[in-house]
Amino acid sequence: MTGLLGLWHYWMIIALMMVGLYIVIARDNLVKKIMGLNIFQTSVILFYVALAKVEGGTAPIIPEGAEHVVYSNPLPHVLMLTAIVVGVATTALGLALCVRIQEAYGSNEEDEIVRMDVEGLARRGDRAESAPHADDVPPEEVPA
Amino acid sequence: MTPEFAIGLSVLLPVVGMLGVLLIGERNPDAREGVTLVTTVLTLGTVLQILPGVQAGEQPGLEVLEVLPGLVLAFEVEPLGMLFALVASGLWVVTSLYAIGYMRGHHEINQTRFFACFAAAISAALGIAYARNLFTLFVFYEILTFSTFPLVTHAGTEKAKKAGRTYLGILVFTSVVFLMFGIVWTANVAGTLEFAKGGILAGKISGWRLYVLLGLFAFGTGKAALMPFHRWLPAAMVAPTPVSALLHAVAVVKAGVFTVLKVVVYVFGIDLLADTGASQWLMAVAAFTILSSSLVALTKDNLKARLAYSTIGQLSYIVLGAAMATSAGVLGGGMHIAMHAVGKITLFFVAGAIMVGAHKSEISTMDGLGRRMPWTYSAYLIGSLSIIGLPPLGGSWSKWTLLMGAAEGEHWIYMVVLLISSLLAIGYLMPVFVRGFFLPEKHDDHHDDHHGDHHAEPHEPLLCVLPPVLTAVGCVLLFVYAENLYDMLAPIVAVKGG
Amino acid sequence: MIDPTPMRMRDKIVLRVVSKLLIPFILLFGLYVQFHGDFGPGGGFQAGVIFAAGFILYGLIFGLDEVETVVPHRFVEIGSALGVLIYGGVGVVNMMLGANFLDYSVLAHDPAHGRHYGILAIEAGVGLTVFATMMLIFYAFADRGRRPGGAA
Amino acid sequence: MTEHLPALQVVVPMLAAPVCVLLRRTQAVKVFAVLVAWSTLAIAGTLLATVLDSGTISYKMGGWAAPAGIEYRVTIANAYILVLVTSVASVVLPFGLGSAGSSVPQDRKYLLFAAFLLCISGLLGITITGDAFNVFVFLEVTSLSSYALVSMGHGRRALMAAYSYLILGTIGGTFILLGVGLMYQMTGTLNVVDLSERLPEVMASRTMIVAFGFMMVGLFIKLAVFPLHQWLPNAYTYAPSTVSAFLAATATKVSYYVLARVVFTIFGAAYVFGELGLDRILIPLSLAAMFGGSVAAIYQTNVKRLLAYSSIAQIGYMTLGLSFNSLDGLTGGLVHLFNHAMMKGGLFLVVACVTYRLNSSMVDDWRGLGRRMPITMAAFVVGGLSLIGVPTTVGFVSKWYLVSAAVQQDKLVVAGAILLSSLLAVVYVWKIIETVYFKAPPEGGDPVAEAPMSMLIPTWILIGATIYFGLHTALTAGVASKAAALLLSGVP
Repeated sequence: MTGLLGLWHYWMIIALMMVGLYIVIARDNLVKKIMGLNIFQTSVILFYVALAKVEGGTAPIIPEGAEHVVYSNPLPHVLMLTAIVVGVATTALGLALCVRIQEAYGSNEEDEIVRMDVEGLARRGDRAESAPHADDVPPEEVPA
Repeated sequence: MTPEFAIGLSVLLPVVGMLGVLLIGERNPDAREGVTLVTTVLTLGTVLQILPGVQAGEQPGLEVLEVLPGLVLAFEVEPLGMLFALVASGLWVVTSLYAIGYMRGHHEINQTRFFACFAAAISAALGIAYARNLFTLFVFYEILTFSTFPLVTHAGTEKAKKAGRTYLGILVFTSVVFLMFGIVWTANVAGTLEFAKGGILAGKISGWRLYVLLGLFAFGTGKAALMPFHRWLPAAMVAPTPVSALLHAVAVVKAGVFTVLKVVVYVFGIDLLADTGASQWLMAVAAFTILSSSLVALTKDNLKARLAYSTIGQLSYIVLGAAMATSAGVLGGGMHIAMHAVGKITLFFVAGAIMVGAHKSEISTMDGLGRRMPWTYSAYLIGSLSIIGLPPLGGSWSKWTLLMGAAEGEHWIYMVVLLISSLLAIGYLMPVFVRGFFLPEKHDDHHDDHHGDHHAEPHEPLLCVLPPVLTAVGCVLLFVYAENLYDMLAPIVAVKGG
Repeated sequence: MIDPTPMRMRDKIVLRVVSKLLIPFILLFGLYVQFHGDFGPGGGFQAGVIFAAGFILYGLIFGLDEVETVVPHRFVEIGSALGVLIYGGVGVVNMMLGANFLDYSVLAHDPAHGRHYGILAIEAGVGLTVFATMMLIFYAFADRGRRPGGAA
Repeated sequence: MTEHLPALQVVVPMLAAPVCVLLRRTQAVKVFAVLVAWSTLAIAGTLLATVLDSGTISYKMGGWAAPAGIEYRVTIANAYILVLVTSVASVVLPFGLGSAGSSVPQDRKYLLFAAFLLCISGLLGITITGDAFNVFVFLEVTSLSSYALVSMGHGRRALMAAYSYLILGTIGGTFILLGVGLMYQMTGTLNVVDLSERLPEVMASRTMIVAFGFMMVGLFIKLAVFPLHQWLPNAYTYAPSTVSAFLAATATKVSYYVLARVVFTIFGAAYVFGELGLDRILIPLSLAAMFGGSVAAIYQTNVKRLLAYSSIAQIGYMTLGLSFNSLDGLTGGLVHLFNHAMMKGGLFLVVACVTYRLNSSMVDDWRGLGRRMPITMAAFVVGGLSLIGVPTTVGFVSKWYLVSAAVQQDKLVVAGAILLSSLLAVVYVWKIIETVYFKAPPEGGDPVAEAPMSMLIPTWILIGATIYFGLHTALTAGVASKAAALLLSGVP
């Protein structure tokens, strides 16, 4: 029993992870996907923090003249600092892409975008990447 | 010059010639053809430099580079290879004479590309002939395939493209899936790929694996046109006649059967096959190919197509000889490489000469043509008799030796097969001659030449007649000097078991 | 009687006063986190974010033009690059001094002091980069449609 | 200074990126970036030479000893990858980055170069670092910059391609992060060497299986192993052609090295193949990739997309080689990694040359190019032949190793499958060659000139390499087999 409930924080983390993953898979809105991605990453960050915790441990700063202080493992926190930076960068980049997709397609819904692309294919056979067309390239993208 | 040097040179010369041809290009056709002819003569000369040594029984070699541990690009001329090299380079001289006449008489396009690829193909063929190990052989085998592709699709028409697909499809498929598989397998089983007297597989492999491996090699060399992988050869006939003549009667197809012979003699070793009887089924397949292809040839009205199917049958003679796994059989196969080459190239020359001179490609339209093109038709007669195997012509010797081989192995049924196929050969080769001389000339000349200008009067341009006459003479000479040929080849099976 | 025209944030007295009150403290706290980094929790990354937050708040309230006059776009772009260079530069200096990359102990005679200086320089670089990058991201989104190119 | 080379290998390009931002002027940035790329190549070359004659190099970041500190570790295996990455980079950069099919306005090109340099340093970091978490960080550096690079392609589809690449890539990266975390939880270390020492004690626990599973899925996504390859075709198709060339040649290759490292040195072949039976999963997947990818490639109408699908098939070859768990197999995988980089990079550069002149990578727009761009198209033919695996090209060498490996383990069916699938390459390569040489150029199309020298030279360097290394395999196969032996020995 304790074997399962004793690890309740892992259950929380897994639940969070699945929520995030589900959003990424199930939502059509690109921004919402990014949000899901964030939740997903956060769950892993929490996982690291959780495994760093030592029962009754304090912050890993040894006061003057205190001997054998019990403190939590600082390393995972350091690692997560980096992971958070990565997360921030990913989110920023993802949202930037969302903005430009919004400008290029006038929509942020995946299904609509896919439909437009299919129509584009039907119209002139998938040349988007090579021959820029008025409706293909947002105005400020046309090379100067 | 030393034989080692000659080996390298003879493989390089055609490449040099090719570069020369490409450099000159369409700007100066005469100079271009000049380069071609000089190259051919020089190549033949260098090949002849190697001959005496080989006849004396030594085997000059040349190591180029080691690609992977155990995979060495290396040459070593043994009698069989010497023979093949002689045939290829010798007939190349004649053929390029002929090609010049043909290509010009026919106003062909892309002549530069034509002569360049031709040279490349010959270089590859020589590489195959000299190969010291399976790897080298395989490398040049593939080069040969890809260098002849542009020649097959020369016309660039839809038909040519389709033929090109068949050609490349079958040859690459068989070589990559079967031949390479067999080679890798051999390398891992025998631990080496070097050809050796008496074979390298003896005692290394047995049971069903032996049968499978033999099958991989037999069908893997699609150039041997063993049924059911023969379709590429008739397809390749869309190429200009000189190509059909040299490559698809001599260089390419002989490269195929040559590979089969080499594999049987130097990889499996005829003892292994004779003892295990692993090659019995191969004999059956070869026999079937011989008969069925001869029957198909009977039904073809297009002369080149008929010759193509006859080639398929004749190639299977050699495979049959190899599969007999008897010394006489192997020797007969070896001799047949030369005999059939000279005979068949004559016939193709004639077919081309008729196309240039009279713009006819269908046999049914050739009635009475013989009286107008006597030289051409006389050459045809000699060539076909040699193919059929009648003395006093070269073909008779190889067929005789093959029969001896069958007898030696007591394969009576296959003796019968050989004799029947000779009769069939008479059936599909003679009518052309008979129609040519003894039937009245049709004047509603329907002919399917896609060249608007056809001269009413059939004529015999010198460059198109000289070559077949020469090769026809060759057939006779081969009958006289067959002895030397036999003596040269004898060593390959002399030391049995090794 | 309500004014039909929508009010801009800068016209909302509460927001203006509160933000004007808060921003100095935010920046101050940022500096504290930055420089207290090697005695207690903190460091360049958090400091940079907090510092940027102050300016972003300012930008949100008083408009992009206002904040761009204080922190020009070009400046943050350079800053983001410069910070990284400071960081790496310290490492390279260590190499010059014969230690391994980012081994600060050689920066002073006493290794402890060396590490002290080293970490200060490093954190400064990190702080600058993070601050500049945060501003850059903010501009990239807020600018959209005004300047060609923009994000990505 | 030489003892610092491992650090410099990563630091130089990483610091060069901000310098690009400061330089700003496109021409200056371009020259600078090229110089940086060449210097990294020089460093990598020296490292490989040193490793080959004096064994593994270990470099302690910040002087902190592992496990607390981060260790950079250069072995024969990863020095080989370093050389690959840097050499491709130094060929592609002079080519004129983003000159073909990029949407970046001239005055912001410097950002393109900065992103590219970051991508390089990330790839080098993944390869060289000896710290599991560091691998994750550099993976993300690489991925982030490559998302940006992909999004810079022409047209709005590039944006969607980059977006889905970002989503999948991040999921993969997070899975890897989770796997690393679990390993850390069990062993209390992140250093690869310590991991390989301590993991055997805890192998029994179920946590390790979970950790391994997460690592594998994450890496399979990054490596685009069938069926987790969904991001790859669009990304390669819509990215600027030069970027496609670089990514196709390097990104997946580095992930492959990480995979090999995780399998053989961290977890150990005995555990992975013996207890978990990875080969039972990976061999079918690889075969599916080889056939599925090639068949999909046959039906493509866009050359870039065709090459992308063929890449999926080629990755199948590599993973197959790995899953044989034998010297020849792994050598085949590693050598194919190098060879495929050469040929696919070269082929994508050919596409770049054509799109630069023709502004289209559609197969039917290439009709009759054989006469109009002879040199470029000759390069395509050679590249195609080595893709097929014709003897004297590199493709043959890798195929030889893979088939031998299959035969040695008596997996004759697999051997046949390898050869059969390489025939599919004939089909899709020949489809293009026929269009290029046997079809008349489209009417009314304005005349197309041969690509400029500045593009032809890099293209032919890569294409020439496919021939050269097809004949002289000392550098590729020789080093690869040493690397494979090292990996198989389990010594990190």
